[in-house]
Amino acid sequence: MLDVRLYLAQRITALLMVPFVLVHLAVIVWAVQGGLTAAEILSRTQGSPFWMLFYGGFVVAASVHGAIGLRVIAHEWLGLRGRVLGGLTLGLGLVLLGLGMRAVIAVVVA
Amino acid sequence: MKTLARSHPLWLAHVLHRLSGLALALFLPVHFWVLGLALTDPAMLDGFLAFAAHPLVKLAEFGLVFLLAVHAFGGLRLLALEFLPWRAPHKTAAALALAGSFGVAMTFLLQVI
Amino acid sequence: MAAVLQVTVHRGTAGARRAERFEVPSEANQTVLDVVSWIQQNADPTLSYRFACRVGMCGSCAMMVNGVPRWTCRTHVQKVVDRGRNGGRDGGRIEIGPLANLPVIKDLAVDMAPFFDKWVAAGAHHHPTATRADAPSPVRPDSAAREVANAGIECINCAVCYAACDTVAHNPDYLGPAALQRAWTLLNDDRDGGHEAILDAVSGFGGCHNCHSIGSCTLRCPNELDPMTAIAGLKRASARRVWRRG
Amino acid sequence: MARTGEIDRHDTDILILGSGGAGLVGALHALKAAPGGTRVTLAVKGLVGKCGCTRMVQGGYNVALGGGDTVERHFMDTIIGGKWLPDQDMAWRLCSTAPERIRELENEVGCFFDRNPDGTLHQKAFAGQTADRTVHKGDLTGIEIINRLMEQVLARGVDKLEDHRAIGLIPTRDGAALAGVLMIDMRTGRFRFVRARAVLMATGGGPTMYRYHTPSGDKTMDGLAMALRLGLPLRDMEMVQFHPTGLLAGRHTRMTGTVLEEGLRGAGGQLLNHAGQRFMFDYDVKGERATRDVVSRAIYAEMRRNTHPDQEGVFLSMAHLGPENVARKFRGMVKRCADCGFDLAGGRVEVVPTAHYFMGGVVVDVDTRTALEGLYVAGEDAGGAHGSNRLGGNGVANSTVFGGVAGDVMAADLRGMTALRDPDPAVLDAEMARALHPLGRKPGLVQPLRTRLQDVMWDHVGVMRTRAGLETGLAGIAGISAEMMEVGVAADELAFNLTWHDWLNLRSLCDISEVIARAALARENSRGAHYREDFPDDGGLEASDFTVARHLGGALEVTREAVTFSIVRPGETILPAGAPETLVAAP
Ligand SMILES: Cc1cc2nc3c(=O)[nH]c(=O)nc-3n(C[C@H](O)[C@H](O)[C@H](O)COP(=O)(O)OP(=O)(O)OC[C@H]3O[C@@H](n4cnc5c(N)ncnc54)[C@H](O)[C@@H]3O)c2cc1C
Ligand code: HEM
Ligand code: SF4
Ligand code: F3S
Ligand code: FES
Repeated sequence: MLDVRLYLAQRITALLMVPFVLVHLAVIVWAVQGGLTAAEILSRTQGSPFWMLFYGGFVVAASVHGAIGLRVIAHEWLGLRGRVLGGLTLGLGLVLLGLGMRAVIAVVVA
Repeated sequence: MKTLARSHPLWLAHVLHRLSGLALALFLPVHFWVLGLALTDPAMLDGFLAFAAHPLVKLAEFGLVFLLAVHAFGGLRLLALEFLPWRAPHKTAAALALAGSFGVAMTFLLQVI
Repeated sequence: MAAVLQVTVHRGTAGARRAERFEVPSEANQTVLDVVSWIQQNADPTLSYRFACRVGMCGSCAMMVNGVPRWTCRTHVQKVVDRGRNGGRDGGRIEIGPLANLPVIKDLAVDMAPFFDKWVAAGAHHHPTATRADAPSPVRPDSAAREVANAGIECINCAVCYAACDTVAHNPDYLGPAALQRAWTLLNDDRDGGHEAILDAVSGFGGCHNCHSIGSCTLRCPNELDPMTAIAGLKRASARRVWRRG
Repeated sequence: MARTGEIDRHDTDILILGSGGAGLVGALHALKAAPGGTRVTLAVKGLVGKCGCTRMVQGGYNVALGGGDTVERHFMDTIIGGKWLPDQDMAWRLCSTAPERIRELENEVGCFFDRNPDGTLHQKAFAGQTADRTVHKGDLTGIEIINRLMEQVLARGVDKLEDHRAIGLIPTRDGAALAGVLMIDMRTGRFRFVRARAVLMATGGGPTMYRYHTPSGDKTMDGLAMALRLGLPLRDMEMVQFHPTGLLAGRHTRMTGTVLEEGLRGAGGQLLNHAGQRFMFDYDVKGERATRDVVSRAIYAEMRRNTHPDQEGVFLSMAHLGPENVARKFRGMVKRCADCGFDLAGGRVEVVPTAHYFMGGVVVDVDTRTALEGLYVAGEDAGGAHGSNRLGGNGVANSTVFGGVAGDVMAADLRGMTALRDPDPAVLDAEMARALHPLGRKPGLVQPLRTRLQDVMWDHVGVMRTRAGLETGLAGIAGISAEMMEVGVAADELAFNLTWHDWLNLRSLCDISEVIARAALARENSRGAHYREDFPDDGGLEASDFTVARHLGGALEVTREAVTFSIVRPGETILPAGAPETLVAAP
């Protein structure tokens, strides 16, 4: 249930996420050495405009991408369609975006 | 009728991509929620991270990283297929994507342990 | 003792399906269509199926053979028979059902209307730019676009790819590999004047963007065509157009 | 069996039977030429565009497109190929309309035919032609033509009656015009009567009553059998074209009889008899490259001489041309053979002459009109254009040219035929009763009877004929014809009941087989496809006549009518003086 616009949104966000994912993975691999504490995470990220943009962008992209992806699966596997499917896509997108932004604010701003 | 008929490399790659995407999409809210704890209750976050040091949980995390890698490389394969007008042997691309994912995930695992 | 094939046939109408067993004498040079015909002509005169040309040209005899969609008139039994544990000395087993992803009329005969309705919906017919009063337009056979168009032109609309595709199975609006491949062929045909209409037709909610590049279409096409690559071409062309239009 | 009462009805303006080249072009022309709002209905025994023989055309489409070739030359080849029996006005209409039709197919319908490197249409020469004339799409020309036509028809608003088998042409009570067509909706097994102001019959003949035959399985002479019952005159009914090289793979497979293309012999393929020796040069100086009728008869003669118990046909051998070379040049054919377990490129394939095309058909005028108002016939169902022999490449030209003519003419004639007509209820009842006949009887096997008919026709009414043989054949046909009336079909499940349709197929085939044998008996000379061992000479070209068969008061009557040389007489030509005999470079 994708038209060309949803398709493009999904593919473009996928492309955007490539650098995000790679950096994120690298950071994790590097960071987890010797265990992980909240203080460690926060000290690295808090107050940094770079990480703000980085994770903010990541969250937006992942929300759009994930919502569209789940939409496809919901249509093909659960048979949802029409308004319900549209609503679900939007709902999932907003939930992901909301939670994601809250996390970004928690980690970067607060 | 037997369903084995569908199990060819590209079909498997598709199923893997879908399952990993689904798992990621389901995990993501949890991940966000945990990080969001830093806002309300940093102690709980630490508690969670301590809990996360448990080997079983580590294994689960390894799974997630693996999924992300699988999905990302699989996705790159698809993007290449769709946007580069080539006629390369797609099976090979699928296999390479899978190998790449394993590589990344193994590195992660070795680091953690 | 002559070898005997153990044949399971999936029968009945949409609401009431059943499997029946038949024993069919095994012969040299026997196709799956011959097996089905033998049953109808000798064992059960009520068995329904569809065929016409018997040489792989009309695309009306496709069925599921051991779970795989195939043209039956050109599928040699010995190439698909399940020989079982004793190496097929008893003739082997074979399971035949109606083509997947299409409504069953009766037994092995399916209604191909949805397949052709989608062919129409994909804008997959020539949009003339010249008339019978004009000479055929000169087309260099080795031009790049023509080579792409030629790649998919020999489709016999047998719907084997359509039956093989999981996306078709789960997404009833999806136009499917054959119709989309035809649209791609037309898009690469310099003589066609309907490129915008075709791109509109394949860009909607049932269009080419639903394809997950599963590749079963390309794997199963009896004519060795490659709808997967054709669909990728459509995705690029339609995406590029959105870009251009903004 | 209460089904007689349950009959569905449908009204339309133009009804077309069959979706081969004639039916589909007919539908497109009718839609274009008729005033807006005219209902066009397409009824077909299978699925639209997916049955019939036009789809199976391999070699291509004859059309004079210049480069030295002319309509006159195409016409002369057609007349000479048909041994002076063609209706010359029809042959002229065929050759002179073909150029427009091929441009229509290319430019409006969207067919793409093979090009020369410079981008112009590629044309090659079939046997019997004096110019490179045959337009083609690889060796799958029919698929390209029918798929493109089918797309155009599907994309327009025609009413489709798919899986609908026509079983009777129903006249009005006074017999002056056609009221409509009785059909069986094969999917449900119910009758449907369709009234139409104009009906195009394009069911494509199909000589499938021979042991070896090439046409698609849906073609069983239904159209000609219906026309015969209606009392319409049929011409040239003895003229059955055999293709020399049909695949021989045993009786248990439907592959048997299917064509191995002409080009294989053209490229240097050799025919070997049971002793492994080439024999064609014993029969003709052109060897394997001789025309279809000559090669068919030679193979048939070799087969009769053969004493080898396990071998019935002769062998086609390509290996000496280099297996890779053959596999590259004849990719489709080699793959088809390989799919069925034969190695065409490197080994030998057993072949046999196979019934391919039916030159005979309903008598029509150049505008496809028949003797009955409201009924038009085009394509392989119509007689006249080919005479005693059809040139390779003239078949699909014929069906698409005259299908289009029919569409235009019907659209024009509608103005004079404003009302739908009511059927003669007696004929309607009789036709239903005919179809229901087997359902009341004890079920039996139909296929063995079909097999027997095919044996009788092959052995006695086939490639070479004699009076004694034809009489034996007629007795055999009569026996099978009578026996089949005692064979019943279980009536409990009529939906998609192929065995019922096998019975109806056999009925049509028996009826037309008798006509073929009687017409063959009437022609005491040898022309084109018709060869009488007891009358091997051609009977004098000036005195050419053609057979006309019709049902009169329940009996079959065969008469002979003189050919009108309306354009050219034997021994003359319409080519300009000094024109070269052939423009084709020697191979
Ligand atoms: C294998 C093969 C190769 C050939 N190659 C060539 C070639 O290279 N060049 C060439 O010029 N010619 C060739 N021919 C001949 C050519 O195919 C025919 O001359 C031509 O296609 C006939 O067209 P048509 O429209 O009359 O009939 P068809 O295309 O045969 O169509 C007949 C239609 O009528 C339908 N029908 C039949 N009975 C009924 C019924 N009772 N009710 C409703 N519908 C019915 C059929 O299902 C079908 O749709 C070839 C033929 C064969 C068999
Ligand atoms: C580099 C990172 C990523 C890339 C390159 C990528 C690429 C893709 C592509 C190309 C598709 C389309 C697949 C198809 O149509 O078959 C897809 C689908 C999907 N993606 Fe991602 N993705 C990435 C990250 C993510 C993340 C982080 C999530 C989690 C939210 C996610 C969830 C999904 C889901 C649920 C689908 C639908 C799966 C399906 O339709 O089978 N992806 N991805
Ligand atoms: S693409 Fe191949 S499988 Fe699909 S309809 Fe065409 S010929 Fe059949
Ligand atoms: S199998 Fe289906 S998903 Fe696409 S690549 Fe072929 S159409
Ligand atoms: S019967 Fe025509 S493709 Fe098989």
